[in-house]
Amino acid sequence: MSDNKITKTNIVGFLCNWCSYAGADMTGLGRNIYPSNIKIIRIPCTGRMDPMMIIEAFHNGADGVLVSGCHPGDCHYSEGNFYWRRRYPHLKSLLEHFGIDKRRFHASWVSASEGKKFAEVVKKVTAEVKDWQENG
Amino acid sequence: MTNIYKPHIAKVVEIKVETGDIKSFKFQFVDPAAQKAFTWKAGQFLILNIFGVGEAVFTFANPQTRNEYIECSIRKVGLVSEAIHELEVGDSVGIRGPYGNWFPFEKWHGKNLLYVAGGVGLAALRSPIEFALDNKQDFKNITILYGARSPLDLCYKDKFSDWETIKDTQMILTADKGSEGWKHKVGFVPAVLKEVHPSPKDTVAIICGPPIMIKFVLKELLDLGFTPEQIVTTLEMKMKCGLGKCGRCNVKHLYICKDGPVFTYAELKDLPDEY
Amino acid sequence: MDKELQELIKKLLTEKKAEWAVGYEKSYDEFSTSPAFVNDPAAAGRLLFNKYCINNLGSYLNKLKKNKVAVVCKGCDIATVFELIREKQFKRENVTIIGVACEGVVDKRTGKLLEKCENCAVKQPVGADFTLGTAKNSPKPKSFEDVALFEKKSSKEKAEFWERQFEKCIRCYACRNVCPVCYCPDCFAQRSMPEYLSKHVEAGENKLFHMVRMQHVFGRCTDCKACDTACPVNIPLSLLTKKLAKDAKELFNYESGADTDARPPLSTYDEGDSESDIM
Amino acid sequence: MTYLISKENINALLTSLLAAKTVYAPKKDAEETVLFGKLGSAAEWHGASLLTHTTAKDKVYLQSESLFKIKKGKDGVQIEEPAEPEEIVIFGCRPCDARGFDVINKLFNWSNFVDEYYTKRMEKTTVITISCEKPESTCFCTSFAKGGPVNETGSDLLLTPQKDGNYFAEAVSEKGKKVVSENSKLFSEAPVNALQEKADFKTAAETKIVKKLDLAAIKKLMEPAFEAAYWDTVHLPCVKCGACTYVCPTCYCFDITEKAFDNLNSERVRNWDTCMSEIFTRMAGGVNPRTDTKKRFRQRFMHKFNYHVDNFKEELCTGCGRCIKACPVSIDIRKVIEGIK
Repeated sequence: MSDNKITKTNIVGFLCNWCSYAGADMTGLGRNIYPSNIKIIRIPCTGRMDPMMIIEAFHNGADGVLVSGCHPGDCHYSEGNFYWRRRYPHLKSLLEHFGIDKRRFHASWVSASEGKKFAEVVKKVTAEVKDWQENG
Repeated sequence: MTNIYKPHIAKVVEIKVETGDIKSFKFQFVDPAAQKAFTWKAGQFLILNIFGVGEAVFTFANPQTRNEYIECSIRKVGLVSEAIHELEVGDSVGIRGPYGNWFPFEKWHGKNLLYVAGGVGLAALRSPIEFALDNKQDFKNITILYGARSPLDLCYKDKFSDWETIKDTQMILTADKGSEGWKHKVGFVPAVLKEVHPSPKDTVAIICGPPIMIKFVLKELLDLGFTPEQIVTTLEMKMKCGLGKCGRCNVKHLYICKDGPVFTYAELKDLPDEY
Repeated sequence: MDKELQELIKKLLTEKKAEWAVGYEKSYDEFSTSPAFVNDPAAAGRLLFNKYCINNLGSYLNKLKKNKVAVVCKGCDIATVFELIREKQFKRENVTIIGVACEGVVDKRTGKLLEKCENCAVKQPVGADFTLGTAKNSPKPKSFEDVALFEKKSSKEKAEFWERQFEKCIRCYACRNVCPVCYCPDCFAQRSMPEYLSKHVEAGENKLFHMVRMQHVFGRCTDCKACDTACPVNIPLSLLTKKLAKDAKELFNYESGADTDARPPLSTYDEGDSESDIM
Repeated sequence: MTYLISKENINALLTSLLAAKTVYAPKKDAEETVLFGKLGSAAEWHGASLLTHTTAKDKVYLQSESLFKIKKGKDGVQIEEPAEPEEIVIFGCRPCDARGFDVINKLFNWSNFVDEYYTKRMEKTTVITISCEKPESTCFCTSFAKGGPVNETGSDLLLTPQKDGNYFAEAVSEKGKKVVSENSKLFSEAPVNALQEKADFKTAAETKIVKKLDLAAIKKLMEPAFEAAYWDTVHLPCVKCGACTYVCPTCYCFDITEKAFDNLNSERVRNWDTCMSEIFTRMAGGVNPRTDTKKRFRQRFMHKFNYHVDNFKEELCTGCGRCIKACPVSIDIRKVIEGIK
């Protein structure tokens, strides 16, 4: 995204089916407002999150990526998010090395009941991505 | 200069399901003049473009004597063929060609023709079969031996009765495994060929099918007394351009797309085993 | 050392301790060597070892995994062999590691000593079945200075740097094909259904390839520099592989190829793992 | 037509060419990679007569070339062909590179099919070659009938350095003559001893080429050697990357793929391909006549020095030696074909 005029902010959200996806639902039910920049893709578990899909998302023009799953200890498959918790810092560091700013890639834990938190997370991610877009 | 990679735009006019994974498509050019100018000879092939997906090589299923449309029978195996199977009547495709050499029918006047086909291999032989039937006066007896894994896997079932009614034409059908109501032969093509025992005298054998069938049919034919010059086949090879340029169908000094795909067994014997 | 090496391999082949021996031989001039495959004891005389023996022969073990193989390894190459054993690509007992003491190898393109050889702690090989020659290890540890310096750049500068590098990339896949741990029989880069990577060669697609490859070898790459030295257009891939080594060390205190029983960092976890950056 | 151009005027010639056309010449970057790059000014030209890392082939036969764009709409499918290519100059390539164009020109024009993408681009390309002063240990151009450090095949203008640093210029084609006539002020009459100097230059350069192969004899040996046990072991070091074929001035194999932008728009693209790749001959459905790495390795040499000679009466090789240098495991093409018994 090299052109200076920023028209859109596209964020891809990979949400785990059991917690964060339900949490995003809860956000709507609780009438919490969050930026519409995020496009949500449901995944079975953050442990299933293939780093290649994140790289592809950036390659295909995503400005930001958020991966969100269950809190540690609450994984539906007991340990999926523990694996993700290792993949995330490594991938973030590697992407940063390739020039994909660390403000563009985030992870969060959002449980099915944390609708409010999900809205906060999306707001924060959007603000970070916009900060990168505007201030470089 | 004309752009040799640019296809003619054509539309799907008819789709017919042949077997579980084979469909036949009839295409007609959007430009009727181009359709008229587009002529080919039995044995040649074309390159079909599915816009947004890519292009792939297929043989003509209909002969030049029935050229008001272009027909192809396509088995679902890869990226492009899968997209073709999704096509509906009225969809646009691109066609470029024709490419390659053809069956030398002019050399075969006054001879018997023996066609041996297996599975989807009949798609490549339908064009030469129908060409010969349309010019039956030039040839003596025509025998068509066709086999598939099961009766359900036979292509062009509706054509057989038309073909058989033509004078001195014989159809022999076989299935590796029969099923209820199957009145024809049961067994592999080479075994049936041995049983039928055609005479090599004044006969040309034209074969197409899976490699394993070709291997054993060749052996039978040679045992029956056919010479390598009397056996003709058409090769399948990965091709991209059809123009003798992209290099992938290169075997020895030949480019299968340009110097083939029709070869006599005598010619093939000299080629290394890389096709 | 050459004489000693030839005698040893001759002996191993004669005694059927190995069916194949993989070593080095002279190539087109005195500054170049090629991998040599020897199965006839009489042909062992071709083999040699010198500072131009840059290839990592460990990568050939995947090809000969059904055979008993003797392989000539510099100290650094032994990490590759161990990593492949850890990945269960072949059995330890089928491999005879012939360690050769090494004072560093020279890049045939520049004539300079490889950067990794400057602070090398395995000039004298460790873990080999036979060791030939002696060399003095560097007292200084491996330096990550260049990576650290690059990390200080802004993400924009980094992106521009890689853009310029990947514009040069011709996607010959030399980096992937020489890589000992890139042995997938059906690499994502050549799949057509689905097509992860287009065959179109341009900086963006090339970058995608390298990003995914680097991610795939994280925690497995031994930073052997085979890809870096293989590149026909001198893309500094070392800057990436070294980053992987640095991250593995800093994030997970892990070093590839050090232990044949280890679990690589991404295929295990610890309940106490840090999560400072997760919201 | 022969002339003289002084070393000072070479830069003036470059500046003059740059004013009218895109000029590609060897450029060196921070990683010491020397590639044919677009020149911004004459000063960017990396003067020394070097073997660039990749050839100038990709300036005429693009590594990824858009054949046409496809737009699907209500009124059917529109095929949009690309704009006409621009005029370019390839400056400062070696004779072996220039001859590469001569070799692939034939291929792109044979069998009744003229490839207009390549041909149009070639027509608009002027090749200005500098005779090769420093052959390397990998060079073997003198093994070819039309090869050699001062050979003009494929060039439009051939510049041969003289002892005093000036260049002896030979306009080989109409395009070459046009360069001279449009810049006539920069060229002067060739001195009488110029041809003698060129002959001396040639002798000096040729003595640096250590290997000369008898390619006719090798071809005779290759024909029956297809099944030879030699191939079983000689391919073992090869890692089957495509470096050798992508840096080659004569390798031409390609693939045609489609790049979809969205449901309605796509682009048909021609990409270089390599016979070393496993998927090169793999058919949809998985059948592959050359699965074996040995078969692919053999195909490359057979094609270059045997099959291509049958069709075109010349080898698919110019002896530039780049494949030897680019090979990650230093496989020497000369050694491989010489070893055939």
